[in-house]
Amino acid sequence: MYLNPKIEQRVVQAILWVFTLATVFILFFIIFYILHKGLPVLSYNFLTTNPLDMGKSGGIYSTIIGTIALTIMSLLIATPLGVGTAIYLTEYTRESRITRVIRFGSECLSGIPSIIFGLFGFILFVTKLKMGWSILSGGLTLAFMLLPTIIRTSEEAIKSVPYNLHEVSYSLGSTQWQTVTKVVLPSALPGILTGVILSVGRSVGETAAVIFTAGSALRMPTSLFSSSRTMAVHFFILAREGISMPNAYGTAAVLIITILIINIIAYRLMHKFIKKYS
Amino acid sequence: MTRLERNERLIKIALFVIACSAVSILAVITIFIFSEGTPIMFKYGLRSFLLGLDWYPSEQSFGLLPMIIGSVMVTFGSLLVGVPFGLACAIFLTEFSSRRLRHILKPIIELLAGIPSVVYGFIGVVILVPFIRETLGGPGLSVLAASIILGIMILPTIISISIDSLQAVPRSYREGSIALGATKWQTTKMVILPAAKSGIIASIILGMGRAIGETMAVIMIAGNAINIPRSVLDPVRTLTSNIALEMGYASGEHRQALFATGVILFIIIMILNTIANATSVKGKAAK
Amino acid sequence: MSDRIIQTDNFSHYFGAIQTLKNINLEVRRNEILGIIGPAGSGKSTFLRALNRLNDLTYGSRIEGTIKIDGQDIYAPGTSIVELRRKLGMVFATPIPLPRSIYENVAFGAKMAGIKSKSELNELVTDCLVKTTLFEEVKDRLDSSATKLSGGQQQRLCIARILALKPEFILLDEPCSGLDPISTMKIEESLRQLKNEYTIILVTNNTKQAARVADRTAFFLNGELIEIGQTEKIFTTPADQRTNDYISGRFG
Amino acid sequence: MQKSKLVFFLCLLTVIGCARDKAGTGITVAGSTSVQPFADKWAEVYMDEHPDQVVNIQGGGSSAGIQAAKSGACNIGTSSRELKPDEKDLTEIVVARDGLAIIVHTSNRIDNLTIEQVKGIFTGKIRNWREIGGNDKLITVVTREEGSGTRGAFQELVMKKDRVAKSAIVQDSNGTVREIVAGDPNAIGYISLGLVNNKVRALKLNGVPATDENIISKKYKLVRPFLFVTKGEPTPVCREFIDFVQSAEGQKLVSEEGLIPVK
Repeated sequence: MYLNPKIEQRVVQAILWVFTLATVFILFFIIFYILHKGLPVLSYNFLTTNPLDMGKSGGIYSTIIGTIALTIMSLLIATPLGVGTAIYLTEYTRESRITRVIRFGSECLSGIPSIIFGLFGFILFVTKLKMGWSILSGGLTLAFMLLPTIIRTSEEAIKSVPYNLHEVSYSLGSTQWQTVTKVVLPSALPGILTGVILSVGRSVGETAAVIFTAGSALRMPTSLFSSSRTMAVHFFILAREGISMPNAYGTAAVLIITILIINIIAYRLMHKFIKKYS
Repeated sequence: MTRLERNERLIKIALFVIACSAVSILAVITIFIFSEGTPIMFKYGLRSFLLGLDWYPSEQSFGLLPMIIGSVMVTFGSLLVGVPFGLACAIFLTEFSSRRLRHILKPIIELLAGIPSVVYGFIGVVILVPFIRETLGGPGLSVLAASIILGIMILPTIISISIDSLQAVPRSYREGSIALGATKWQTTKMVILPAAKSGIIASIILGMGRAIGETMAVIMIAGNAINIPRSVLDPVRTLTSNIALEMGYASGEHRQALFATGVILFIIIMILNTIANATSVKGKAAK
Repeated sequence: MSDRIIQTDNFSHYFGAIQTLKNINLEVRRNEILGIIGPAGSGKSTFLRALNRLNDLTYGSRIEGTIKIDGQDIYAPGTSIVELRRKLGMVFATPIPLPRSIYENVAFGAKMAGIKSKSELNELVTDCLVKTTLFEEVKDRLDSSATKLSGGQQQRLCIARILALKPEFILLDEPCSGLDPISTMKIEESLRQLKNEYTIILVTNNTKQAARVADRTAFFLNGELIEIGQTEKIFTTPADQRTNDYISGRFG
Repeated sequence: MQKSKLVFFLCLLTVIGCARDKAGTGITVAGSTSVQPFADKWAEVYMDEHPDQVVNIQGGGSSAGIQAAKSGACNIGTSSRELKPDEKDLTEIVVARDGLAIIVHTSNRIDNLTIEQVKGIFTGKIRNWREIGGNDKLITVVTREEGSGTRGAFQELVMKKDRVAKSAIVQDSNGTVREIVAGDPNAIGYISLGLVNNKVRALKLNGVPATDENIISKKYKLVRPFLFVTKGEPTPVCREFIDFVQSAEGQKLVSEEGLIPVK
């Protein structure tokens, strides 16, 4: 059957329009639904009191602290490793079999589902190394998960620093390490930060890897060896077990707002960075 | 040589050690999962693991076939939902909408990739599952529910990478085709889509990886029955949810069997990764 | 003339399989301005970058022969490249300020060399900016970003930055290629003054510039040194026909 | 600069070291998710009375708890099922008893089932509520996952040698089973009696309502122990906590929360 191309174009355009509208609607709906149900629950008290009675009442203070502790822990491990790897790949070596292996390894690592990290972290850190369910175990596991993201974004950021800046730095008598730390890294910082901030977002939202390694104790963590429940895990437990729907919605709203803010900051930074070097 | 220059060698060695971290972590995880998971597979026979229908770990019966099929069904289901919507959205935003709309919508859609998966799962539980139960029957916790929610979850991935690869098609292709009198849609269909093919395929494979690896959202909405589903309204258990559901409780051979589940999941993911890697390398080479 | 010289002995340089410099034999004398002229791709920049071993950064770079500075082979194993580069300050074709403040740009080399004293640094920065006639123009905004300066100012900043290294030699790689005549004039003026303290090698594709400022001039073509001599002689009675052709504008 | 890095590193090590010391004074209780809510309660009251003590309560499941107690990952493991023969080398302390309630949606017309009928439903022989006098609707069977203490107890007390049907929906905690049954008019599941609330209804079993009296008088058959297990004799610190749990005060908390005291 021959269809007039002009009519075909109209039809297709209409279909695409409907699909796009539906997609955007669904995605927005999720956010607005959670905020609509959750915002009324939010209050200063909700954020600053500890959960009581399994989370049936009280707020989410200890889970906020738990989330922050776990995130900081994982970044303290993943950032030096990730940025170091990126520096090695971009500054200290040329493309070779070794760099290909490192890149492939990091790519594979990024494809591993979080539950596998959870399984691994649970058996290795929690049971075999006797760290127990703790911020340390959870932080290590999360760090492994975040590493590929940080490597990739840092590598891109470092690569985008103009090469002639290197030459200038060398010609002024600096060593390679001085060039990297005094010239390259400061210029690449916004790009690297973008990756780190995106990782913060991921660690805040992660459940599968965290619940089996950091545990789900509701108490305020007191040390690296105390177990801690993150906001995402708290939400998961509240919602699934029907402990308290209002509190679940409240927690979800806090989660979503946090993630949105984190992503907006990352997006802004990235934009600035791109502008600077294009 | 100055002191700083002598230090350079140490720095280089230190950085090399750091650079090996990702590979070593991958190696440790791989060795760990395989060494914990494979002995039991060989003890009871690969066949009984891959093709066994019964998962009753307390009775030494470790058939993973229902979970393998479950993972495959849910993943393809999610692609059936996510790919048409995602591609339509990407095509519309690159080819048929104004620059401004694209500049507003693309970052917003990318933001949505950051929403925790448990939130998607929760939406599934409170809205989608009751809806399916009341309109289509069955328990609601089903292949269908899981496919739809996972399909939505992979939308941002598919859309954002597809947009990037569509935009990477040189302007001259578009202009050439339009100059020959083709309509926008004909141009898209005949010129742009084939040119952006490898990027779009990579986006789909990445989405697939996310769907197959997703755990918590699936546990919440798939029902987790160990049966091979007969219809899309039946509950289903995936490889990931099998691990997460029982990991806390498992000991002895049961735990090893969960590692075996991990091994199978791991292999599937690695195959996907390699394919994705190969297509993206091929795509780069073509450009 | 002094004994503190650069002496190259059958120096050749390769990038991979391509030979970029062929058996160069020349010497540089103390406190002179040596102009190096030649068409694009003649190897003059490569020669300059061989002097402070900047070519080493490029993969596939290989040399034959020797370059001696003060009698020391700079390619000998164990040579401190860092100290070598401090001894031979380099100014690039386009001004490339580091994305930092004016002050930090000038102080960079000194800081990398481990000078920490604030007063010492302040004095150094002021001194170098004065020498390049930049001080009056920027003294009120030393903390503002160096990228905000005009092209000519940036290039003079780059020279000031080199002076802060307390080098013996200044290498300039077509330093005026992107600048307007007035900025060029200012830079040439500073070069004449700097000559009293430093030995200067100026690579330029502007033959007139070499004629204006260089004491001696070398002509490079296709990686070979064709001719070297007093500027006056090169520009009036060159020994080689190719030099004559280039200078009179028949090619290049 | 290098020096400052070293100092930072040393500080970090010190912090980790100190943290470890501090964690050492606490008790970690891990295991059954059925026991967890009650253990949380005990810990809350116990810590109010003994401000110097820290008790950490973890989920994970009965088998994980037993495993953790064995390996020393926790001080006290909790279990909601009897120990298996190969686990008998641990010291076990019964801290409470719990009834298993068979629950359905509040709108369900059925209000009594025999154990045989329950078994029939869970093995998949009975597929429609009509077969046992209910509406003409397919039954949604909700069970717990393999390894769960509640599932173990249910298997032992109801299913005996038969398997739970493969088509049954599987959930990994009492709360989720309750949520699903509360939402699905055709669902049936089993949970800890202490966790039954007004969103679901507990069925009579062989005509006997699931109440504390009937459990104490042994008329209601689905009862299991809640165990604390330790490797060897409990340490003095743990002993103190266990004594508190077994004291009149601790047991009163248990009955307030819907469990059956052991004494």
